[in-house]
Amino acid sequence: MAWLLALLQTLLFIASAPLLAGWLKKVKCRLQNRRAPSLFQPYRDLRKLWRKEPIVAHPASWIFKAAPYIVLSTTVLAASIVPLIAVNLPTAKIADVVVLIGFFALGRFFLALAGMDIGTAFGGMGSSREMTVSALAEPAMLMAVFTLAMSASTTNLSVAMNYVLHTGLVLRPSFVFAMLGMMLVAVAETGRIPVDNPTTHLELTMIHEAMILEYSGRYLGMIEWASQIKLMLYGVLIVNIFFPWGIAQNFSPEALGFGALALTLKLAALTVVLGLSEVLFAKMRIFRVQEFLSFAYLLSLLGMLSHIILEVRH
Amino acid sequence: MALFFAYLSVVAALASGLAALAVDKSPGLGRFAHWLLRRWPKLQVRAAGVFSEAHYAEFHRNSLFVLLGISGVSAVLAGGGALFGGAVTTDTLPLGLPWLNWHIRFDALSGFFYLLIGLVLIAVSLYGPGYVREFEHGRHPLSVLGLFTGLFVAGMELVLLADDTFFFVIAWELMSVSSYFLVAFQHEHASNRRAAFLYLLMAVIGAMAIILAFGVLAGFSGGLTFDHFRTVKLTPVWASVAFVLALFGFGMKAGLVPLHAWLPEAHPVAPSHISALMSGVMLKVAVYGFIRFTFDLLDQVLWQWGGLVLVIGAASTLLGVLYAMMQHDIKRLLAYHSVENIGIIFIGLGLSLIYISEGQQQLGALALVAALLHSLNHALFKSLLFLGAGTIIHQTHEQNIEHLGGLIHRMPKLAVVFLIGTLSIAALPPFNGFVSEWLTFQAALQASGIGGGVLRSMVPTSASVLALAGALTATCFVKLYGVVFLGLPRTRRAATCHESVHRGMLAGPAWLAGLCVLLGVFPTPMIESLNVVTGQLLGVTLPGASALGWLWLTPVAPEVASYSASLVLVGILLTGWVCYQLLYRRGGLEARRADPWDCGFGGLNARMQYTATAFSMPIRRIFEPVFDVEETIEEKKSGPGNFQNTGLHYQLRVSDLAWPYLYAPVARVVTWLSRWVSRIQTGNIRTYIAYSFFTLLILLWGIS
Amino acid sequence: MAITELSHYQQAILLLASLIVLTSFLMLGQSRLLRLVFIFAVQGILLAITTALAADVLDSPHLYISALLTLTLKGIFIPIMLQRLVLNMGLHRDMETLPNPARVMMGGTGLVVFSYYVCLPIVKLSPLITLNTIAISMAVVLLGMLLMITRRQAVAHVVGFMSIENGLFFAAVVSTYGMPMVVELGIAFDVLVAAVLFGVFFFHIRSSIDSLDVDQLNRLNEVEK
Amino acid sequence: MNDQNELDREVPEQFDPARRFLLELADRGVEAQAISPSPLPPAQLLEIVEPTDWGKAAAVAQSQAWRWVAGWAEDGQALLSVSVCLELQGIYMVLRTRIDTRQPCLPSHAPYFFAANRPERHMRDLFGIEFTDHPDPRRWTRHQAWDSETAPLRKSFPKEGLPPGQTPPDMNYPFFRAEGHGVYEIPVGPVHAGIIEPGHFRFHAVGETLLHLEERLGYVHKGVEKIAEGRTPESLARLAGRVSGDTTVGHAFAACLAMERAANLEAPPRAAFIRGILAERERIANHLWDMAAICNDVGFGFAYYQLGRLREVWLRDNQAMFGHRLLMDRIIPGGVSVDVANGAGERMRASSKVLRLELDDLLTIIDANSSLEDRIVTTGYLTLEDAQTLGALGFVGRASGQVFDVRHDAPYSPYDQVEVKVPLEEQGDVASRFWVRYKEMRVALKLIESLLDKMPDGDIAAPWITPQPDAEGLGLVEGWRGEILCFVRFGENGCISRYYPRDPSIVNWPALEKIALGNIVPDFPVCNKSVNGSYSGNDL
Repeated sequence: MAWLLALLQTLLFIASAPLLAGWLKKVKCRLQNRRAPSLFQPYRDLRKLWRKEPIVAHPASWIFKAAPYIVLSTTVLAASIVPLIAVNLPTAKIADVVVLIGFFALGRFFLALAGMDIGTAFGGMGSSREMTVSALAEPAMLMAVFTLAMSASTTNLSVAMNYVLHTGLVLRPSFVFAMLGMMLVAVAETGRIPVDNPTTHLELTMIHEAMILEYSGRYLGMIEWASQIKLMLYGVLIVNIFFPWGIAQNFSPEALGFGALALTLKLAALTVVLGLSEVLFAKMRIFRVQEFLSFAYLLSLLGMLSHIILEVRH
Repeated sequence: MALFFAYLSVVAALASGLAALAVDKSPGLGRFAHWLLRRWPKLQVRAAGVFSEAHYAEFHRNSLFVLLGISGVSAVLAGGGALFGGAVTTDTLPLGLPWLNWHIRFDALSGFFYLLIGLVLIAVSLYGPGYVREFEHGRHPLSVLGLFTGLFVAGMELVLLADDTFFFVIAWELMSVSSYFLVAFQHEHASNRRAAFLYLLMAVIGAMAIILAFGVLAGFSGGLTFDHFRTVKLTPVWASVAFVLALFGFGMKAGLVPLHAWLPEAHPVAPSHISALMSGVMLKVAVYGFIRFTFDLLDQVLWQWGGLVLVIGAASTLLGVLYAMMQHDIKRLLAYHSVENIGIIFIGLGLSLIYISEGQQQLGALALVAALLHSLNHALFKSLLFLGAGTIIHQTHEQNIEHLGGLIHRMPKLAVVFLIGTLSIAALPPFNGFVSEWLTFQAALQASGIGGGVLRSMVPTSASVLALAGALTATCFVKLYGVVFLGLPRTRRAATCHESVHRGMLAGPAWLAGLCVLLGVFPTPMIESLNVVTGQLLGVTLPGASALGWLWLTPVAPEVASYSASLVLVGILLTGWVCYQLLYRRGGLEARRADPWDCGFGGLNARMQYTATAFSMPIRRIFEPVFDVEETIEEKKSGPGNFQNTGLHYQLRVSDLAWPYLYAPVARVVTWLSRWVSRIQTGNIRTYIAYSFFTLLILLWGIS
Repeated sequence: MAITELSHYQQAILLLASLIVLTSFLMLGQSRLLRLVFIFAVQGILLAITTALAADVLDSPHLYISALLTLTLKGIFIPIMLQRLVLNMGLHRDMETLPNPARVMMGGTGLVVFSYYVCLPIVKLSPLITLNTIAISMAVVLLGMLLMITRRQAVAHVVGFMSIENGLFFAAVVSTYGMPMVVELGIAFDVLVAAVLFGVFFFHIRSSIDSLDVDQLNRLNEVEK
Repeated sequence: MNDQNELDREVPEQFDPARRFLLELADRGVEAQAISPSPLPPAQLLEIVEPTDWGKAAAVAQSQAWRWVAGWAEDGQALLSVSVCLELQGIYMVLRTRIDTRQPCLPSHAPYFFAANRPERHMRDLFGIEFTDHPDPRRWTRHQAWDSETAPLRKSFPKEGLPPGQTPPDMNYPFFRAEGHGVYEIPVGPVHAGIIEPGHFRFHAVGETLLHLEERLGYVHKGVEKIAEGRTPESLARLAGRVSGDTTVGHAFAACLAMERAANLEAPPRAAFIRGILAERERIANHLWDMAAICNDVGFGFAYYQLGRLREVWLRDNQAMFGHRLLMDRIIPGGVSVDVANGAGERMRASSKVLRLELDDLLTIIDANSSLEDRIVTTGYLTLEDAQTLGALGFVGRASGQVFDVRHDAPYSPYDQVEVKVPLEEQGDVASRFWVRYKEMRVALKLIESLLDKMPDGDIAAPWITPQPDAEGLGLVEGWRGEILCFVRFGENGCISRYYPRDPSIVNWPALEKIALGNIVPDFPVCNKSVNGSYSGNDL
């Protein structure tokens, strides 16, 4: 039963990810005084891509074809261990949040290899930039996790959320910092402005898009879907760890329904924040990203320090 | 039983060395063969083929590696016996000094490192016959290579067996000196000779520190066997002195920053299977020495030691990977990664020391297990990568990765095997490198158990350094794999090479790759067996490591953290399969091949693909203060206002900061001192007589 | 005392304390003067809120007055004055880029750890619940000094100076039951005077060396180079 | 030299740069003939008698700091004439020489003026004139369409052209090659990801740092010069409006001015004022769009959409008041085709006011946004020296401290009747080019207002007078990108026999090669956008 529920939750997760992308688009367009495409446009795009004939460059090897599958499945697997609308599901035990970071790293590794597989300047450029950015993001992310784990003394997501739920509202400075740090990391890892510009058409400035420049058809569809899931994953991580209220603690239909509703509202609100920041900032120069990410690291580090200084018995 | 196999392994290694001495094409051997054949005429037909001039060389070569293989298999058996049997066996060999025979002790810790040696040795023995054929017709006799390989392996194994200072030092020096000859094997290049000399020099300095460390213990205990040491009580100051000396000595051999300078010089110049042994195994012997000294022989642990080891480990990790990132010589790059991985091991050891000093034996055991497991994992994947690199160099005669490219199309099998090594070293789930790094993280995450706030903030910080290094390693191996195996070939050699014809050259790395996957997917049995080691060293084990069953890894407790690599693998495969079925099998269109996007200009060539230098350039710029960068752009300009460029040459040299800031000053001081000392060498005979005279006077005064 | 055992008010004070450190770090990393002044204002406002909360928790009503004073002076008046100054002198587009902001920031975290280490014995002495914020206030002071060391703009120096003052004030509020009213009023007055004096001082520096770059003051050295 | 100085002091006319040039030529033994009165007002015409002295003339011009404005050739059947326009302190001078058609050989100006480099290659490709000592022998405008013997702009080449069919891609162009450790090339274009014109950029980079950039243009060679032959003045004005789509007013203005000068005709004052208004409106629309595009290239959506909105409102006003969004074909030989009605004047004033207010608000926000500033300040430097060497025009020059504006330095109607301020920035980076555009916009808004204020009544077009055969005219106007030069020669029946428009892009394109150097690869698009050269205007 619990496993079935976990499977259903995963399916819900990956199915609703494009919706979140559509909502983000809508928010951004509204903020820029533009008319937005339908909320369901990402689904249509994905369907279109899946049906198209994929084109593979001549120098590409099997890695190029395998990478989208690996990227998608690691992302799906990551989605399966993150509690979405209910905690205490068995899949959360498969891996903790450190392994979650590992999943992303695995997917990114293959995507970066695929970028280099075609042997063009753009692909290698994208791979180099993506790997650099993620290398700098990783310590900040881990530091945020540490800060969290110091209070909750666990890295298991489900247990951590339970902990926050059960201690009730505590104004922890460390959590505030960890959340801010994680938000910055999320921006960098999901390739949003100001780190990367997902809507640009300029090959020379791209990060993520340059890496996947040669993908088309279903391969591109898979990668797009994976990045939508990843965006949602970070969103869910942030709202469910730091504001877990409303998440279902038992598997009754009412609790689950309420959990879904609460999550929708929380995510919608978070997306508005993201949309605002995307509208208000220009994309950073690529060598500024290090400052951005070291600031994220600093935030997480301050979180850890404030935990040590302010939150524990001396 | 375990000890028997341990001896057998040493004997087989020595035999392999001695067999190498039998000259390749000896007429004497031929006569011996004829004599043999006369006794058993039935074998004549078959044996004639073997002993003919043509086949003898191959037979000779194979026999060396068969003996090494036997040594490896028995090492595995010995290690497994000690590890799973859990018994400590001791012995005394009637060798050595008259009043101090060689003491032998074979416990779980030695057994674990024996296992490590054995696993790598098997791979090397599979790989060797194909690889060394090249040296057969070279100017250096194979017998030298074989002899010192045998001695080297035997030396390492004896170090693990030694239970008294004298024997330990002899075995240690055997290991160092024989490996010096291996490094200097291709001594026609001045750079190789220099690397070998540097290696020898630093090995000697390191050995001196180790001897001094033992000397401190011996001074207090009054004996030279390790059993004496185990019982002695030291003051914290003397214990710290001994500890620092040991850290210096073993750390130098292990290649800790800033004592690592010899490592990236020496490892790349040795033949590749030797590099695999040196990087994969010899560094671990140094780790063994450190663990033996600190955890076994010293009676106490201070938190400052842990802090020191943690900081040095973190520095090695980060600097190792950053320097590795800047290398273009494939073997140098791998050598720098050894520095990084040794750093990770020492982070684990440092954490373990900190926890033990805080009285948290359980967590100390966890960190120690993480360090040990990473030693094993590093031995596996680093040897695999070195052997793979050896094959690449063997087939393409290119060591610079900027001249390679597209090898995945020409060496598809090697590409797969190498990819597994790459994924393992990049610490990606579900491969083995990830497990040990994850365990290290888990150990660090328990920092809230530490009393002091400063120390408590230091542990997560060093763990975040580890995270950074892990991500940078992934970056570096994307670069390595991407530039070497993917894309378009950058030179003709890379375009025309092919898979090695000798199967062993693939089988050796493949064996290691299999182990990497196995240990990555099912880590729990290995960790369970490491409990024996921690049980013997610290007296505690990790009871909850398999609380959820053997498919799950729960180092502390199931609710703190859990990881099931096998389920992860199943999950990835299943999801991938479902996607494949849904998107491709069910009416997905077949992919069409076309030219890559060239912006409409046409004619993309290999010059238009990203280079390794370019790939690592952002990292170089971000971590600029860590490197000694020399970047020159020579421009030729002409025309009105010098507006037009007519020539441009870019040069980049990135080197290790350790040279200008540590080694060069030391070298200057040494030179200055020796100049100063040389002043007393006047060359005048009467002065020398005067020296003798005054020495005599002082001696007489002293005696009276 | 673990944080879960405290009341929400006390938790809020701790939260504000950490946010004040964050503002100090933000100042350290900020290259534009207007931003710097803005963050300084935020710090002043946070300080005022903390003081008000402390007044409530410690039940000492005169702290309300000093909260109000802090708000008007450090949250509003001085920042506005500095902003005007920057705009009037056309410094708002000047960027002072640190050679390596990340390193300075990490040095800053080292200072936080250091002040924690130094303050630990004091904290252990007293049962006052908010006392461990004293390490925070010490960190704010040290970071303010670091800001002054790393910057060349005189305006940044003033901000650094004021933020040192903020740190001291914070320490006074949270570690004792607030200072006597007279002292606080005196300090507030001093700050005001200092701010005005700096304003005058800037114009003088500016008119004599044509810049607010304090390194240019080296030229006033009497020794001929 | 001393003598020369004394001579200068004694004879005040010697300060006239053209005379000084002539004297110096004489000193060097170059036989030159000043044609007086000049057939090419406002420029003076100087014939260099011996083609072999052509290089010496350039040397003299360089030593006297003349600016190389433009060069063009004409096929006069037996003789090819080559003309070069120079400028110093607002004084224009045209040098001309004639060479034998069968042995078209001429010393090059490129060793003295970089600006001559590409125009001479253009002449060589299309006229078959060999420039000796030219430092760069590679083909330029002619890709693979014709063999090197064919000279498409000669009269012998049929006007309807010889369609070359499908030409092979120009893959074997010998690009400059940077050598060294880890250097790689990025080929970008001619097909770009955005909807822009074609052009190929070859980068040599190491990692993210650009070491060298080389442009390969000429993909939109439309044969403007050839298809202009035999046109009537009206149809030439239409063609000129299509040399570069975003400069339709500028080129049409220059062409009409040139034709009117050839015909000795002056447009009525009201027409001149309306032309001025049209030119300024075009300037504002383009600057708005450029600034928006710069913001877009750094991913700053807010400013992109806001500036884009302002531009759209502006263009709709154009449509409402002048009947065309981009103001195409509003300028005709002899005047303009559309009058400014009284209501339109008021509306224009109102919309200018609104634009100014909105811009103030918007630019205050943009100015305060450090994320944008981070991207554009210190990006893409063009030093003053390089700008001078090149003779960079328009906002590119003005952002690097090169102050030259035809409206101010060699004013033509209507700018001789209003005050023109020339804004200047000195940093030379992308931010300077951004802000100098903004300042130019402010100036343009003011100009529109003062032109409206002083607008005289009267006709908006004068009847056309057919000029003499062989009459020639030179039009020099300040387009929104900078100085536009237009040369027109009439043939029989008042038809055009030669038309050469020189878009400012031709001069400014090489600046981009300098600007990009040392920047990181992802900053190139914004550097490119800050220069925003016209491909079409360059390729002709």
